[in-house]
Amino acid sequence: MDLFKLVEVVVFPGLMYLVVLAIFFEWYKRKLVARMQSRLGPTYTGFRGILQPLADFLKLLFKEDIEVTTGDQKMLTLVLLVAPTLFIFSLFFVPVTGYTIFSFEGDLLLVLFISSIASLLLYLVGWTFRSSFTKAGAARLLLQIVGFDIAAIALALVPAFEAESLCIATISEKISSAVISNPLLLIPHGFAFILFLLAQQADLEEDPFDIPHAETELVAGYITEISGRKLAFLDLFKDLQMVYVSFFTASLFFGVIVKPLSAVLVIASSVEMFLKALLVLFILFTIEAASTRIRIYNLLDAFWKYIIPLSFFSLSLLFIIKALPGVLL
Amino acid sequence: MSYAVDLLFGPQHPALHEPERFRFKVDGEIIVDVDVKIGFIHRGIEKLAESKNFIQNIYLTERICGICNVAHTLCYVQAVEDMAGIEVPERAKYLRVIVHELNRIHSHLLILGVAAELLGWETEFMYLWRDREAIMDIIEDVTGNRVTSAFNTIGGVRRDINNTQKERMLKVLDKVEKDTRFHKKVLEEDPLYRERMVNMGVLKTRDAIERCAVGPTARGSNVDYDVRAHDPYAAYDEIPFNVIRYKECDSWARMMVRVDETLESINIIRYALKHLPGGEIRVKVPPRLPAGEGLSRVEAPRGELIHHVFCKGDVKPYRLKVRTPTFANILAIAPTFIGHTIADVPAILVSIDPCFSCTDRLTFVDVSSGKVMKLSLGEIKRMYWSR
Amino acid sequence: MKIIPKLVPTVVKTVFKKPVTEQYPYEPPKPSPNIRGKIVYDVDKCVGCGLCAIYCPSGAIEMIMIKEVKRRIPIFHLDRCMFCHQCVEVCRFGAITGSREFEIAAYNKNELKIITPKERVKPLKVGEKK
Amino acid sequence: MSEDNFLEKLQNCLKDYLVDAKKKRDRLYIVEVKAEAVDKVVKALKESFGDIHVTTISAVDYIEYLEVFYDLWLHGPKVALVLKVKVNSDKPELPSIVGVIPGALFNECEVYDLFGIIFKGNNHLKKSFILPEHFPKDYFPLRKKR
Repeated sequence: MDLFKLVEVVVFPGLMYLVVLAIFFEWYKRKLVARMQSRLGPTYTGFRGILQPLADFLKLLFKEDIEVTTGDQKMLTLVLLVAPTLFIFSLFFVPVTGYTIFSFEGDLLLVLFISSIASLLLYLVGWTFRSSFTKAGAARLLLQIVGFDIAAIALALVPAFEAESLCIATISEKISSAVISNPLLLIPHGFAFILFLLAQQADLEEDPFDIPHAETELVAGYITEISGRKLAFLDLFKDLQMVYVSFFTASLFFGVIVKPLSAVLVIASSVEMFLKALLVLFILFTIEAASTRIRIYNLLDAFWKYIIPLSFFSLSLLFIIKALPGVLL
Repeated sequence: MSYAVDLLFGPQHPALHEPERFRFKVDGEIIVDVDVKIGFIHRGIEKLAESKNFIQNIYLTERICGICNVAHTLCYVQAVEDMAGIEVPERAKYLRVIVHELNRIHSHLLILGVAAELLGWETEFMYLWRDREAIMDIIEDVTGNRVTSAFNTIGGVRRDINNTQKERMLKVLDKVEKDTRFHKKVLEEDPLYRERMVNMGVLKTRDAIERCAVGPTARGSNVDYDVRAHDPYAAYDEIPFNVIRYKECDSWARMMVRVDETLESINIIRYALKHLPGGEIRVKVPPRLPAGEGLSRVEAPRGELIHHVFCKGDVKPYRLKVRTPTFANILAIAPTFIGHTIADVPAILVSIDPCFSCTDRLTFVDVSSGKVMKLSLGEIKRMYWSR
Repeated sequence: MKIIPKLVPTVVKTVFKKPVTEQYPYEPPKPSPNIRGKIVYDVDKCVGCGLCAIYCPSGAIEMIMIKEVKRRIPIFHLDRCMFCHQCVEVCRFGAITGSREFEIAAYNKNELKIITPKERVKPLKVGEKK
Repeated sequence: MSEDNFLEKLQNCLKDYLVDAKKKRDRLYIVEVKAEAVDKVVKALKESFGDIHVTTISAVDYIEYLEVFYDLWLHGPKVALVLKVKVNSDKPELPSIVGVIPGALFNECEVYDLFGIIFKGNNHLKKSFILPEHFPKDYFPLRKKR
């Protein structure tokens, strides 16, 4: 492995850039939701409170780590160390800066698989404790994963079929031209985009799908017994998940328009991707702010009765549109 | 093999006057039994009132509940006036109505916000409390404090309203009415809010009457009982208003009663300000009152409130009995939990405007034998898989 | 379209509006001119009748005897005061008045006592009209 | 049903149990009845005036005797009624009205907790209903000292 690749993995667009992005997105979320609720949000640390998430992270690192004896602490530590790295790893395949560090045909499936594993790890976090709240939260989380994951995978295949590739980099390159060349594709594309956003909302556990850590019912769900450093890493995990969700959605459904051929163009395309990610997050947070929490049964109903059939419907619609010209000619 | 988890909701909440503990027996997510324990902040106010004089007791009763403090002082001073046969000036009666209704608006908007927050709807909570702030400002302007108003006194009220205040109040009321109409539309039509609230905790009309529910809880169950209309006090016999009732009998209906009552209260205040009579605002009252008994009931924001005063011709009451509305409503609402899920507990509990916090650990109770077991993680897992 | 939450348009609109939060310690507060604040005591008008101490609901007023001038004057314990202004109301001589000041937090309870220095207390002239 | 002749109707309805009945003000009547017949009184009231709302039940300790009062609201004629009974303070016992009005349950429990009045027929009476759990079992805080 040459030195250039190493710098890419560790600094830009790899580890450090992603963590900075995670912290920035956390601030973006707090500030945006605060403004939606006509509050101020963070104001004191740094310019308009931009360093507040970092300050919170550091504060949690220095706090006493209260180890609950009824929990399996070793497993918890392992989970919380592995989980954030999974997202960083899967983000190597996503064109965060317009190009990807690693790429091969079929990496879309790998990324989807890794993100599912990461969600399952959160379930282990709750299940390691013997508290009613963490256990109920973990059980709800598992049900939730069962709900949204299939829909998410089916919907991620829609842009893959449009671009006729299973490589995220290729999809993001070809998706805009593929959709423009056949405007009929816009119907399943837009349809899939909306449904995919809902599935990602459930993945992020934001309202209306914040069921696993519903405060008024389960205190903090599966997070209840975690404190100190572990909580810091769990927060980082959630923030990285936000980065992953936004960039993954943006690159699948919006694509990269500016080709990152030279150094200046890399910056231009990374700004482009960044803005698209912000747009995706804006939509997600609007849904979050505007809705109440639903019950777990409602979630399963919504996903199994409507969203999963609809996602397969959009997939088959795509087949028809794709195949129709060939049949007619 | 059926196991129920004991899930404890409550008991402590330092901010409110009547915290209660709900001990739910939960089978999976379904509630199969409920047990209520109240009195966690029994402060002995009834006993304490016997050792304070009548004036001091105004401020004591005010502190029974911070949210509906005007209702408490109003009820207390009316009971004392009833006992001593004191006739209150007309203007004071109207001023009492105005502040009482302002208090009602503030309380209703507060609980609507809390309900939204309990359902994870922080935005609506922030909006409702933002709009409530305008009412708090008028209360501060009229009475001198945002919350504990200290407005009513035996023989009248302590402060008058001048014209600038009146104009300011009317302007704010217009704004609050606009905001409340917006919130009414949102709460009426929002699909997710309806999904959480409709058909939750159904309290049938017959049950509501038999279990003596009061206030919005009763009126949400279509019971025609509003003290303001049926046993008018202060100036309510001269002010026209509607008794809000809903036929749905569920949590949603109880919350909508509050929204509509807010709008009704705004109209009452407007009418009272328009027809405010002139004259004195209070009469002088001697410190030593004649022996007798006085009873007053008031429609507090949460429901019917009663103060019953006994005196033996002293500067102090011989006995003061207070019955707060939540006391009546807990009994009415408790059986309606059965059959719902844990996720619905906040939605039902908040609809009677109570106070609770939820923290505790679990014990396992076998439903059939009621035996409490302490189990290890492995055993629980084994039990879980064997189901 | 029925499943879209009703608040979506409002939420998006509110982003571009000014927040309503008042940053209290950094911004001056805007209390109403009528608020009940800290009480102000004027020893020259006081006759030491003690009505304020009798009616104070929280026992914040303590009457003490000043032996030099043979009369009682009140001490106000503001840490117990709940700003009901009942004392302002019962004082017939206007010795206690209200103010708008409400920021009276202190590190020590003793800072919150209103104690009149002994030399300021004058003997009461009998029969003097106030 | 209006308020006219309410007092007469009331006297007719309760003639076997009545000790004293008077009108205090509009829509408020104070009625004293025999202690042992409270449940029958409430039943008779319910039969002749319709639904009854129990606002509160409580007591006053007059040293020689305990006076228990029932603040009722009659939904039919829309009047408030204060039902009073005198109970021996050494052996305070009353029939329970929970069988007639289920909503009186908490009120009776509270009176038992604070005054020690036993409501016969109410199975839910227990000490420390509203008082702390370790409160002395034989001390009733709202009774006056002798």
